[in-house]
Amino acid sequence: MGIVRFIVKRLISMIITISVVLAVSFLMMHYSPNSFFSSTTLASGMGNLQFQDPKLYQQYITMFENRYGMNKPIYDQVLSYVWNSLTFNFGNSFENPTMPIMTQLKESLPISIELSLGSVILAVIIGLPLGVLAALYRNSWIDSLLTTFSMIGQAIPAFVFAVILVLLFGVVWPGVVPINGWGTFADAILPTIALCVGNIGVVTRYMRGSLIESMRQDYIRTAKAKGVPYWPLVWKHGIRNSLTAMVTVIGPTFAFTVVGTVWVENIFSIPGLGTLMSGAFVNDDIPLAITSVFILSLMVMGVNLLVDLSYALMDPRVKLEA
Amino acid sequence: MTQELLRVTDLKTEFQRGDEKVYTVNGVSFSLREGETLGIVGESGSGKSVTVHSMLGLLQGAGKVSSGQAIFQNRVDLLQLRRKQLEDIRGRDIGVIFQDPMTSLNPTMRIGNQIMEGMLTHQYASRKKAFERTLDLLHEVGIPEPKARFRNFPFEFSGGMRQRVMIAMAIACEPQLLIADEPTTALDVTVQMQILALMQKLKQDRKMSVLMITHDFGVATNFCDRILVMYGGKVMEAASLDTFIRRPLHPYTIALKSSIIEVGDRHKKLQAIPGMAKVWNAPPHHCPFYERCTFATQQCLKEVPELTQVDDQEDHWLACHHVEEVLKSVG
Amino acid sequence: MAVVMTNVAATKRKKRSQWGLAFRRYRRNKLAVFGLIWVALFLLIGVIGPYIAPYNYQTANFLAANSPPSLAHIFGTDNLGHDMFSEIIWSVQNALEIAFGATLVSFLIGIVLGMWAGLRGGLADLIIMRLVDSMFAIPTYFLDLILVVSFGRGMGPILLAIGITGWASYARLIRSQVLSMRNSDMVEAARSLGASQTQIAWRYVLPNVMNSMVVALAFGIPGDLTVMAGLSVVGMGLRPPLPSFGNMLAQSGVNVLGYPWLMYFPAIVFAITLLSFLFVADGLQEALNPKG
Amino acid sequence: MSVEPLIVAESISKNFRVSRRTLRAVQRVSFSLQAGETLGLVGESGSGKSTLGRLCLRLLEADEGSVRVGGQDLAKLSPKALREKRKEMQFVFQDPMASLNPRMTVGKAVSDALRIHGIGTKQERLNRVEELFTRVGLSPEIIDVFPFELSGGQQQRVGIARALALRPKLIVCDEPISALDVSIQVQIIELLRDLQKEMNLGYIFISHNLGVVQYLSDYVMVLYLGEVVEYASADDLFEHPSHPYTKVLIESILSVPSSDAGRRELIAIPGEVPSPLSPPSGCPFHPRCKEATDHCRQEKPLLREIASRHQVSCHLYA
Repeated sequence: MGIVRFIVKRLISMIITISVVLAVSFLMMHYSPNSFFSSTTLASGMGNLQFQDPKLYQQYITMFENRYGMNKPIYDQVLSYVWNSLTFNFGNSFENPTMPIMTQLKESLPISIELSLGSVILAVIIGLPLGVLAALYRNSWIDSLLTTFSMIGQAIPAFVFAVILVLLFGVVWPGVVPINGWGTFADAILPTIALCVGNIGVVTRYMRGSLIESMRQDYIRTAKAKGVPYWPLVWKHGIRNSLTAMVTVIGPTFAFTVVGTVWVENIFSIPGLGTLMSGAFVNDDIPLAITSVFILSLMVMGVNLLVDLSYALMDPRVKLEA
Repeated sequence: MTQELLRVTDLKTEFQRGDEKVYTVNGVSFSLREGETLGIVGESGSGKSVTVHSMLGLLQGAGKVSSGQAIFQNRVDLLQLRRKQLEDIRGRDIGVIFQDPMTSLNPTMRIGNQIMEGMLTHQYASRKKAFERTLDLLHEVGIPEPKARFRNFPFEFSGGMRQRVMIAMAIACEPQLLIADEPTTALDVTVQMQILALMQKLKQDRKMSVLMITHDFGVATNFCDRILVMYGGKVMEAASLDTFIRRPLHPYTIALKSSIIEVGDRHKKLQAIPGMAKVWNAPPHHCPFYERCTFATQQCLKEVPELTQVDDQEDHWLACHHVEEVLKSVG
Repeated sequence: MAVVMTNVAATKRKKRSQWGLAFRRYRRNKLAVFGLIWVALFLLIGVIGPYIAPYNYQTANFLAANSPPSLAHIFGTDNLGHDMFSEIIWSVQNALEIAFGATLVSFLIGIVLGMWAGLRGGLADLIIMRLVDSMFAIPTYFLDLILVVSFGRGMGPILLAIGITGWASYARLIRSQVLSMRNSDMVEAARSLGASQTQIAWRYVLPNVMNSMVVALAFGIPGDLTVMAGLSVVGMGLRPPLPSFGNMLAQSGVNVLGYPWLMYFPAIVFAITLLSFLFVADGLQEALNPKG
Repeated sequence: MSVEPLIVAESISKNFRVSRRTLRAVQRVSFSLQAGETLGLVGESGSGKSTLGRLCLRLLEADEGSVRVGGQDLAKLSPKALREKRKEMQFVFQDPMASLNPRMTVGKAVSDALRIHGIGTKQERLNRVEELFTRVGLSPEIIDVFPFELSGGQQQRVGIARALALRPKLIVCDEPISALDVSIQVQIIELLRDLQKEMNLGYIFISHNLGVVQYLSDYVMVLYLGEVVEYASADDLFEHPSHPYTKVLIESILSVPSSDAGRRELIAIPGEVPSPLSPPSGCPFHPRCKEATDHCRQEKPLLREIASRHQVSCHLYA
């Protein structure tokens, strides 16, 4: 079957890509000026545990040395690191040696997924009709308004919107919706808006262009000549054909949103994977940092795979050949 | 005398291109009788396609009909209809075939559905009936294995087969008038022959009127009953086929006919028409062919010649100030 | 009669170059003109900023910490008593250095690899395109983070990090343009005249891909500015005391409840700057590729 | 005759790889042409006529066979020598707009031919361009105009001027008039014919328009799916078409009848040109041929001479 082969091929190339990224990251960390995978970094990472409980400390040191194979040849270290990551065997973090990284992921990842996926879906739901509107009323005031707004949304990154929202709902209208934390539905409102604005801009702009392009095609004229009324024409021949093109923009948009989620989580103090990751980077907790990158990247790749798959299913001309 | 099906009077269409206005159709009049096949012939930019697109409300871009009438079936003026009323006529009473079968079919829709769409839109048949009829149509236009082909997409067809699909689509609701806009231009000669033969058979079986737009004199003269020659957005000459072939009177028609190169012309000296067609940024206030015409005089520069009947006996119309001189020169 | 002289209306018209036409189309777009003015201003401040800034970015005046806008500090001061107006001016310079520097690095890598893939084809093409696909598979921002961690958080390392991760889209664009150009009648015509590869590349291919390159570059700059500031948001941007928009914004998030002016000015200047670059890019796209 | 032909093609073939399949574009085509003569190549889409035209000038590399122009085997020339050789052989394209650099004025487009070969000073080149423009019927005033500002006919004149700039002996014209209006077509054809007489040019004229091919050519080669089905002098081919496909092609031409009654009956032969990716076995034309036998289905006919300089590839003439 074509589809199965397509998926398998894509999965293999995904694994290769991510392995290369992991290996390169590991090597860079290894050979960087402050060489993260060394006993000294390890020691400084664990702070004064060395003096509080020398025995436990030694135990952790051994654990990390074994895990990252610090005394083995470099290729061995890389291979085992990549293999462990691919099998989701992440071990513990420097900062929090008692806690397996997996446990931390289990708490934070769902939040990031909810935020990023939710805002992309919402953006599509809002952006598509706006794009259609702008395209059908091309060059009218609605169009210029929507186009300008979508450009603003596209240009200004999520963290600027986030900061503005904090100002608005922290200073101007305090108490209307919560400006930090996570747990209730209300908590999700501001971060989702911050993430959505840009995505709505992208979706609107792209849909507009795509629909204008479809409506210019000869087959639209053919359908008109058949007597197909305006709205069925727009829907069946215009929008449907531009949706196929639209799907391709979802992948990059999602990738961008995942990055935006990292920012927004930091600003709204949401305990998601983004916050976890930036904490790890700031504190030189390299195992946790790279693992977070790995997981977030995997998420992006997974969505891209789904996008390509649905594209292939939607457009009969695209044969499933990766 | 058969009934008149379509009468177009003084049709004018202009386009806005950037800062400029382009006058594409500058007062076209003609009529088409039931069962008749009329060929509109002209070079690119003559306004022949725009004429029919204007009539059907299919103008693209910034095109606008500025005046004229197009009376269909002696009852409605196509140019005055509301969108909804025009949609009822398009596809049901008037079927259209376009030039490029590659781009004129929706690439993501099964061809069967594209053929059925018109019938369902006009409630011409129930879904089930429409399906059966589609299979019959596919068979009729010469597509083998209609059942299997129904579910195919346009990209799975050759150019000739796609044009057959276009034809099936155009005749699905048994229209009285079939408009074919350069239907064979994009096709190879042997395929062109197939498509023309098919169209001729369909036209005879159904007693359809056909309006064929083409730049190819060979196609027009072998397929049509009457010929209309356009230049610069105006009708230069209109005549029955026989008159057109044997006694064309407009200097443009004569020049154009003598510039066709046919097999057997090997040792003939060709007569090129000097100059080239121009783009009208203002409505023509002289004969459009003035610059290229060997008979041109001051009169041609001052007055636009009206389309007038050559003599009462004949269905032969001409827009030229110099019929006498032309007659003398042809002998 | 045989020789036909064709009259040409074109000569009678005022001679217009293509750049002239493009400029006229650009001028019609009000937002693009606004963007261009702002960008020009931004560039100017980037160059002369250090001379006009009332305070040095390192000057901390603890006595005036967290003061609201006043005549002495028109944009107020932050918690260390830095003058926000001066900080913004210094940030413009840093932003420009990184944005233009990083974009240039990406652009150069992209041009070289894209040209190579497009002109050579075969294995080189396959490998480069696989690399491009991989770069697209993972958000490059994460790679930037990893690079910054290992290179350090200075001006150079950040510039380099953003530069060497941002080339993929340029490479892809150039490759596709080169490919379509390579099979075009125009290049075949040049070849049939006896033009060498270099002559074809310089006189035929390059002038025709220039437009889309300029547009892509214009779109790339605001993207790089965003990434640079985004690094600060997670605490991995330019290491203070070097001022940057990212740091100011990240800081203001924390202090916004008490000292909102710390947010207004950087956010507004940064947002308008990004928008202006986008307006310019959009205007260029419209002006240079009128059909697209 | 001892005169060396202008161009000799010997059994040239070209295959393309299209998504892991082989497209047989041109198969074992041979011909020769003297200076001042025209060879017409006709065929429907997929016949390989354009590919053959490009092979003749080594704009594409042939897989097999050789092309000699002025006695020199093109395949044996070094890249540098080939570029030098290109002065002798030029190409005129179907779509003049696409073949001109949109960023060069038409004057530059023509003078670039000279510049590439380092011919003349700037002023000399300019003079030559003006001379060429006048010769092809363009006003020298339009030297500084960009291609998009000209009509199709004018663009094609620029294309011809460019081809003439290096004083070639051989020009391959690939459907040079099919994008043009009828009245403009005649202008261009007359121009090409006058130029040929004046400069003793050899033409390889590719077209799907049989009338035009007959008008201009001394010899005509009919191609079907990359193979030569018939080759003869123009008069001979149209008076005595021998291959069933040639007959079909000629029958498919719709010419203006001499009277109402003289109209052609519109009867078509069924089928279309098969995809060159999966050509039929045996004679490529057999699926559409009225006279096909089992022999035709199994065995490919060879091209053989049925009269002086009249070759046919058909079992009927075996």
